[in-house]
Amino acid sequence: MLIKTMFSGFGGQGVLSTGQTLAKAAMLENKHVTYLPSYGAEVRGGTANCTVTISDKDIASPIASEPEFVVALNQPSFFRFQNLLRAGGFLLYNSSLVKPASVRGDIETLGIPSTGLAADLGNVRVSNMVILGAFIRISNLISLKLLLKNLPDILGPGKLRLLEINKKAFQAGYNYIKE
Amino acid sequence: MLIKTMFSGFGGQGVLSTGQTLAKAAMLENKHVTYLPSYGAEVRGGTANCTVTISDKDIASPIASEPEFVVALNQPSFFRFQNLLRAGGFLLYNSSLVKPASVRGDIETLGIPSTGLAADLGNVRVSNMVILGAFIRISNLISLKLLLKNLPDILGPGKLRLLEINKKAFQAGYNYIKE
Amino acid sequence: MKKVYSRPKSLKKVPMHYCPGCGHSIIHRLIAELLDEMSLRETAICVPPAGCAVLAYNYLDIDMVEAPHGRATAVATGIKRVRPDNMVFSYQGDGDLAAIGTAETLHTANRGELISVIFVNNAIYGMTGGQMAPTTLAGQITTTSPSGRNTKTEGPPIRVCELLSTLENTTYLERVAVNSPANIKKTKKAIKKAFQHQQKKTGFSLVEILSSCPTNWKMDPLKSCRWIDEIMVKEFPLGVIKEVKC
Amino acid sequence: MKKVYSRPKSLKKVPMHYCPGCGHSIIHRLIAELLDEMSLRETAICVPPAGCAVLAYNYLDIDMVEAPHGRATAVATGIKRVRPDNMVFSYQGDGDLAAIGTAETLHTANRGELISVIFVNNAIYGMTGGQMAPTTLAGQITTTSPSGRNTKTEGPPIRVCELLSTLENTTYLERVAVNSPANIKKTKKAIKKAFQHQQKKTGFSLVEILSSCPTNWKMDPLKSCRWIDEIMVKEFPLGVIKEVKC
Amino acid sequence: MNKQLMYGTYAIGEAAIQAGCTCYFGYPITPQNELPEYMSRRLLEVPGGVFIQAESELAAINMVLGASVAGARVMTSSSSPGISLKQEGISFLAGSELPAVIVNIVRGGPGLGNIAPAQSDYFQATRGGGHGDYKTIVLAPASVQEMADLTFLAFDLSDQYRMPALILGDGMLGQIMEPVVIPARKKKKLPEKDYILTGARGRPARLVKSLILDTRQMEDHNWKLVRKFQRVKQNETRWESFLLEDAEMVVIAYGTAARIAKGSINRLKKEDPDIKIGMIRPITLSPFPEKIIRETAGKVSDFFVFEMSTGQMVEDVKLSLEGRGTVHFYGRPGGVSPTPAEVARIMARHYPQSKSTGKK
Amino acid sequence: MNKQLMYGTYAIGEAAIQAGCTCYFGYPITPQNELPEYMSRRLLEVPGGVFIQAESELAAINMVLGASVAGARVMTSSSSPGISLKQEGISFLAGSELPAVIVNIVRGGPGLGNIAPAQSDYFQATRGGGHGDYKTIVLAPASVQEMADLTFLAFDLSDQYRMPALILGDGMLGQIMEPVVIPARKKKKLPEKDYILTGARGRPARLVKSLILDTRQMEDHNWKLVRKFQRVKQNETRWESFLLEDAEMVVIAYGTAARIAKGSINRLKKEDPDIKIGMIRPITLSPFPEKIIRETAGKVSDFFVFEMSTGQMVEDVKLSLEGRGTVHFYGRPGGVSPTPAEVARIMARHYPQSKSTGKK
Amino acid sequence: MKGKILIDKQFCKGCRYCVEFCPKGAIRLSTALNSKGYSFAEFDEKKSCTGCATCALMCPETAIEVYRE
Amino acid sequence: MKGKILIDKQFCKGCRYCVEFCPKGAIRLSTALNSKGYSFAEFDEKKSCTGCATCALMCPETAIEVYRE
Ligand SMILES: Cc1ncc(C[n+]2csc(CCOP(=O)(O)OP(=O)(O)O)c2C)c(N)n1
Ligand SMILES: Cc1ncc(C[n+]2csc(CCOP(=O)(O)OP(=O)(O)O)c2C)c(N)n1
Ligand code: SF4
Ligand code: SF4
Ligand code: SF4
Ligand code: SF4
Ligand code: SF4
Ligand code: SF4
Ligand SMILES: [Mg+2]
Ligand SMILES: [Mg+2]
Repeated sequence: MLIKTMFSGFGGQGVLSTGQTLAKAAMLENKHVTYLPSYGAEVRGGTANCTVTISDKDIASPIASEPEFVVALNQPSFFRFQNLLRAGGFLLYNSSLVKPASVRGDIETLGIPSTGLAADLGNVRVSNMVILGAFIRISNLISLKLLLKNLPDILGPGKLRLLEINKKAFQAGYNYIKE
Repeated sequence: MLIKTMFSGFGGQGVLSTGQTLAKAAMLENKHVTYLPSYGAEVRGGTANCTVTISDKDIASPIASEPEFVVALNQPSFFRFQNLLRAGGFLLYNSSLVKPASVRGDIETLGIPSTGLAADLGNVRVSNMVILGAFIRISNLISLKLLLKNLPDILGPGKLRLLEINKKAFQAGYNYIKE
Repeated sequence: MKKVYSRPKSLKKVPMHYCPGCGHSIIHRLIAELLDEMSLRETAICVPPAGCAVLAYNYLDIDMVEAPHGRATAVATGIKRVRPDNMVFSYQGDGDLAAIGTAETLHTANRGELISVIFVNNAIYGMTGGQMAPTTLAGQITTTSPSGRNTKTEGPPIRVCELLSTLENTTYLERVAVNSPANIKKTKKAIKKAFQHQQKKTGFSLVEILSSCPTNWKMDPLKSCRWIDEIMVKEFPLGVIKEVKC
Repeated sequence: MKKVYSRPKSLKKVPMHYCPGCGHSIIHRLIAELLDEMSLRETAICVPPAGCAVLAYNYLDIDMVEAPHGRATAVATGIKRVRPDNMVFSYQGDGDLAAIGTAETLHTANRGELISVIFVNNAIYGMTGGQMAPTTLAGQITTTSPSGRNTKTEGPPIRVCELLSTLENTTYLERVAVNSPANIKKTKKAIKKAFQHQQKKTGFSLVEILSSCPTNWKMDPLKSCRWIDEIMVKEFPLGVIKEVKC
Repeated sequence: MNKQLMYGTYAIGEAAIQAGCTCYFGYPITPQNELPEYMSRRLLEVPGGVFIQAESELAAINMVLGASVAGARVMTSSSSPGISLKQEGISFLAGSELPAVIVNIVRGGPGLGNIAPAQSDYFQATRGGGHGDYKTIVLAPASVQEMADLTFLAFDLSDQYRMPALILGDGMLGQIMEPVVIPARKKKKLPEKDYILTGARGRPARLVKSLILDTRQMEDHNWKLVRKFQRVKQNETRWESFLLEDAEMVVIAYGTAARIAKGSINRLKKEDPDIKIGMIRPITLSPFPEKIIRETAGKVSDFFVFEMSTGQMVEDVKLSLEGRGTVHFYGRPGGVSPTPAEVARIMARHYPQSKSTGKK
Repeated sequence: MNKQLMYGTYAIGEAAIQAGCTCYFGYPITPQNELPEYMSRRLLEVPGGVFIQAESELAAINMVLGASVAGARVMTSSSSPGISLKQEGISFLAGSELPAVIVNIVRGGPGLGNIAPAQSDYFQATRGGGHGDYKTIVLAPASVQEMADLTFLAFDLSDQYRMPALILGDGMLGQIMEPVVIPARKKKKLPEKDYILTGARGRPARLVKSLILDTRQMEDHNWKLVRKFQRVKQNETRWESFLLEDAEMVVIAYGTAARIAKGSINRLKKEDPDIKIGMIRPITLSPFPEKIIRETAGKVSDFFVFEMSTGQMVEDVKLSLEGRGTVHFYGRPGGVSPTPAEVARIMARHYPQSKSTGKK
Repeated sequence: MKGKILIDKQFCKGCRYCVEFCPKGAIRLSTALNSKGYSFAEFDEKKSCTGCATCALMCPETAIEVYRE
Repeated sequence: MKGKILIDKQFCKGCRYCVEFCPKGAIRLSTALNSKGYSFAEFDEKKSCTGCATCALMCPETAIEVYRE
């Protein structure tokens, strides 16, 4: 098993912390994992993305060549990164911000109104965690239960006050798919 | 034929120009020639020396390993450089300034009071050219006649006013040996 | 209605890579306007830096050569000496000009090279992600001064114009800002003056421009304009620092 | 009779390599006297430069490390930060400190590193054979300014003390000379002051010493002492340029 | 310490701290800024900790020289152009026999290049980009864990042999996060630092320098450095081998390229279990593991070198083999990181025909 | 021009002037100060001549970059530590494909070293002491006459291929005087400089840079540089051979070492006329004359490499031979220039036993 | 004086400089996003724009053209 | 006050500083040369040296020791 997922969106949408959360959760399940942020001159106020690779063996290359999953938090990412996906890959997007136009025929797509769901929870900033909840449900890469258990470790002492709202966000996303 | 000669003395004694004069004269006789000045941090106000190599073939190494001749214009050079001479080599020195103590047994030595002779000519600064005249006589490396003929070229336009005094100096040294 | 303002010709019609509200973008436009107005497009040669403005060549439609980080004035010196009739200017950030390029800046100024320097002081290393710059303010938090710049061990911010003003061959040094309409107008005038000094061959000219970096200051653009007014100009007073008759 | 002057202990009893009348030799002796008098021999660490003084370690009997040309203050910074209780000083020529080392000099001073710099200004590159230095006087002929320094294209000589005095963290800057008995006494006092400032941790201290280079000035030693008085001090006025309370 | 998800740069930084590094001097450059940033925070917490963002890479490497001669464990880091600027200083460190750890997170070059991962500074690192006859130790990690482990090693080797040790990473290793355990420092018995400057209290004055005007002495010094490096070669050469036993072809790659190559080999094996490709991954690039490569040449005739450059380490492979095998080279310079699939394709093409399985 | 007795440095300077060099930027360092000094005088007489004693080697190499991109023929010079400081700039010149002539009068290293002649910067010169994948042209004169001749060549090649050309001398060649004839410039047909910056009058704006953020483009650029260098290799590789026809052993040496080695061969021949030692003297160190060496390996089994270093070019000899012969090495680093007699002694020792004459 | 402006909404990055500095309050930020994801500036025709060009002077993206009678 | 000085003639490089600056004219340069070839300074016992140490202060070679009653 070796699964690559790319998270992408605007700089301010918490794209990188979404990826890191997934990576840490996978690590705490003793999986092999790499997290690779994109960087570069072109990032200046533009889009951000990162790639999380999860495997049960050594990971050869951490870069997102033909990822299995793309999670797109905004419109430009939706367009740009669906092309990277391997045939049969899965494109999950924030349907609150993304209009799912012109999609490749050989991939699966699913929208989830994560900004909306986050707003319902009272904090649009956890929109990224909502979508991560949904992603976990879809990908089955890690266990939500363990994630919730390990969450204090994952957030770290500085962000413990966000524990509850994050938990709710994960569950909201997870449950949205269930429904 | 490949003959190395080292000229040495204090910085102010015109050691380097003596060597260059010999080298230029040899070049104008179409000989192969290299001129190598010594340099280095230790030169600061101390001794100066240079090596002139004259040959009828390509010159492999311009450095003064085992020179045939040493021309010593002061006491420290007399001591220091006689050790470099090859067995059977020749040490010519300015007897006006050098006391010829503790000399190797396997070399020839000759003193010439070049400072004195130069003073007689009315200019102690040509002491170096006096000794060069003597050197030419002893070494037979170049022809005095050609040197005198080529002297304007050798001195260059800037120093033509010194033509006559230099000629006299060469001859004084040359003739001193003859006597 | 008459068109009273439109994009200067010397500014290529492409979106810039700068962050929203970044001062670099405004300064680029001012330069382009002057290239048009002073008819300099055909003689200008610009030396952009390593820094956020490294891609300036994508925007300004003039001859350009990229310098290693900090060496723009040395490169400009080489160009100007070979082509004394061209308008040669460098465009440099505070890290570029006042840290790694300190020696080149000072000696180019001292030699009085007939070049102009557009010096963008945003008190931070923009391009590399917000490290402390030589012009970072006392107490300012950056990614490499996590508890705020300590002027006792890291030194106070360097005032480039004041420092260079002691050198005889600097003939025009002004500090301006691009945080308000009035200041932007002054900035344009100052750059124009610098170019004129170069044309008249008076000496070395430099315009220091206080410029916002909302991203690394972690402020929204408007707040960063205010920060320049309220905080930054206290350390870096605006105005002509030195001018000899042109 | 009582011995009232003899060779300081910290000055090794070996002949120096300097030319007759060279100011470096005098300065070495003054430093050695102070090392003795201030009991600094056991805590002093000196960073000599590439320059005529590169062999200073042959003469001063204290711990030393050789710096690359121009980088002595950076090296001294590294040492002092690790060993704040040692007396750390660099010894640098004008080429070393004010040309290739400009950035290091300026930023070390700006950071206010608690080191002392002995800056030997002989208006020439001594070691390499008399090329133009950043402090070479206007019109002065050197091997690389064959028609005399042209201040329009090569810039005027740089006044290091004045330049550094604008930096907040410099706390003691004095210019002295070693061309007469009175000046030599002042030089010794100035170096002592610099060391005291370091001991009191006030900030960065530097003593600029006008020093003769008879060889490359192509003057006899006495003439070069007079040249300092008559010509050099006009460009480089003697005196305390800056001192904060110690 | 527990397993943590850590950036490669942070792993170096934390390992350095644990190894007793108290001084860091550096200048920002992508893609390694996270290392100075980390050090600026961490060294605040370390007693006597010194962090200076220097005015330039030149200043930084010379502050390193100062701190090293004062006896501290000291580190600097940069990326390609910045490392070029440090070459004079590195030559001085080597000449003065001073320890220091220097990290190069290589990016695409030459010139300003780009900030993507590359391996094009191999020559500079292993052949002495600086002037004069000297070598440094060069360590090439291939994972975040190894970035930590080799940092400990770099400090120890550097102190033990009194020479600079370089860690040659690349933009990929600098940027990724991976799980890592930062071990506690195993205190090795190292020679006492009897050369450091502390002030000449109760002992003769000390002198550290690289100027040796006497040419004979300088020559002795040069040969001494050569002999020292031979000792390093004998004692400290490190590599990892993989499936070497019955290999028909041996891949040689380091760092990120080695990870990719390993992935390629696994792919090929999955497609065709009879395919026999082994690998040697140099961990010390300098000293280069030439002995194992030469020995392997007795059994294997084909060597496949893969580098993220136009071909640099391949020279060391050829020098190791001296004609004893066929060397195939595949290079992707300029910041391109090819996929394991792509490299596998090329590998397969070079797999010895007669020995290829199945399709015979 | 007539035959003159000239310093090696002056010969370079005068040849540069005759070759149309109008700009020199440099910083003093022994043993090459006579070159900037000469240029400071001579460029006063050249229309548009520019001489700047820069504040540092870094400033100098970047002024070179500026003058080059402005279209001038431009030169800089230094010696080992100063050349280390120029490595970033050289990498930028190479990456930006800008011509420039860079002279290194090598001295003993590493570090401050000494000012005696050495050949220890061979790696730095030929392997790119700077970062990134690039090569430069490296020319190695062995006499003052050749210092002049190769200076002309350096300017032409540098312009023709748009890459920096290095002249690698040593303290000996820099300091000696020898008779030399500075020829008039033979104007070669060179490509028009259609990239230089003159202001965008009547044409689109031009851009010269080395930043290429797109990794695929950067890779293309890297391979383009490789192909360009292969053209240089094909067309411009130069060497001198000597008594190669019936040689039993071939000596390989360059520069001052080659002169000494030639003297050694002549000595041995004089002692024993049957002794058959030939020589290959690389004139271009980069590109290295590997073809002639490889071809010679068909006839000769023993190669004797002599360098004034601990052994650097010897790697290129081995890479050329790939095991096709026995390589003997003799090195004298640190500024020592051995005598022809000494080197002859060592040569004789390695002369193939079975073939040695007389004493059989 | 009467004026109007044209805003290139694809160039706009929503920095609000024009909004803040327009003396007539004639510019506001959209609720919609442009293709780069920024809320962009919109001209309010109803306000009495004088064509003073202050907005263009401030605009970092040179996204504004100004017209005046 | 009465004084005297001792000059180490092997260290002296004949720069004349002591000669020039001695207020009592008590130092002169030798006609002989030392082993490095310099005319060296000689103390003239007959002059009224005060032991003021000015000569030592000036001497670059630290070649002078000063004694005073
Ligand atoms: C030799 C070298 N060192 C470091 C860098 C990395 N670098 C690029 S730009 C920059 C500083 C940017 O700050 P500044 O000059 O203030 O420009 P800004 O981005 O703030 O406009 C640095 C350190 C480099 N490219 N080259
Ligand atoms: C990188 C480098 N560049 C150049 C040199 C050569 N160099 C040695 S000392 C020196 C300058 C000497 O002048 P200064 O610093 O004024 O000292 P002085 O000899 O006059 O006391 C130079 C250029 C060097 N050693 N290293
Ligand atoms: S990082 Fe700062 S300086 Fe750079 S583009 Fe963004 S706002 Fe402008
Ligand atoms: S060259 Fe000048 S500075 Fe150097 S030792 Fe001689 S007199 Fe002193
Ligand atoms: S032109 Fe003036 S009034 Fe009109 S929108 Fe712009 S700033 Fe406002
Ligand atoms: S100033 Fe320009 S970029 Fe900023 S909001 Fe207005 S139109 Fe948009
Ligand atoms: S001590 Fe004074 S009086 Fe005596 S010799 Fe020296 S300078 Fe003259
Ligand atoms: S001052 Fe010293 S060196 Fe000079 S002449 Fe007098 S004793 Fe000799
Ligand atoms: Mg900045
Ligand atoms: Mg000097």
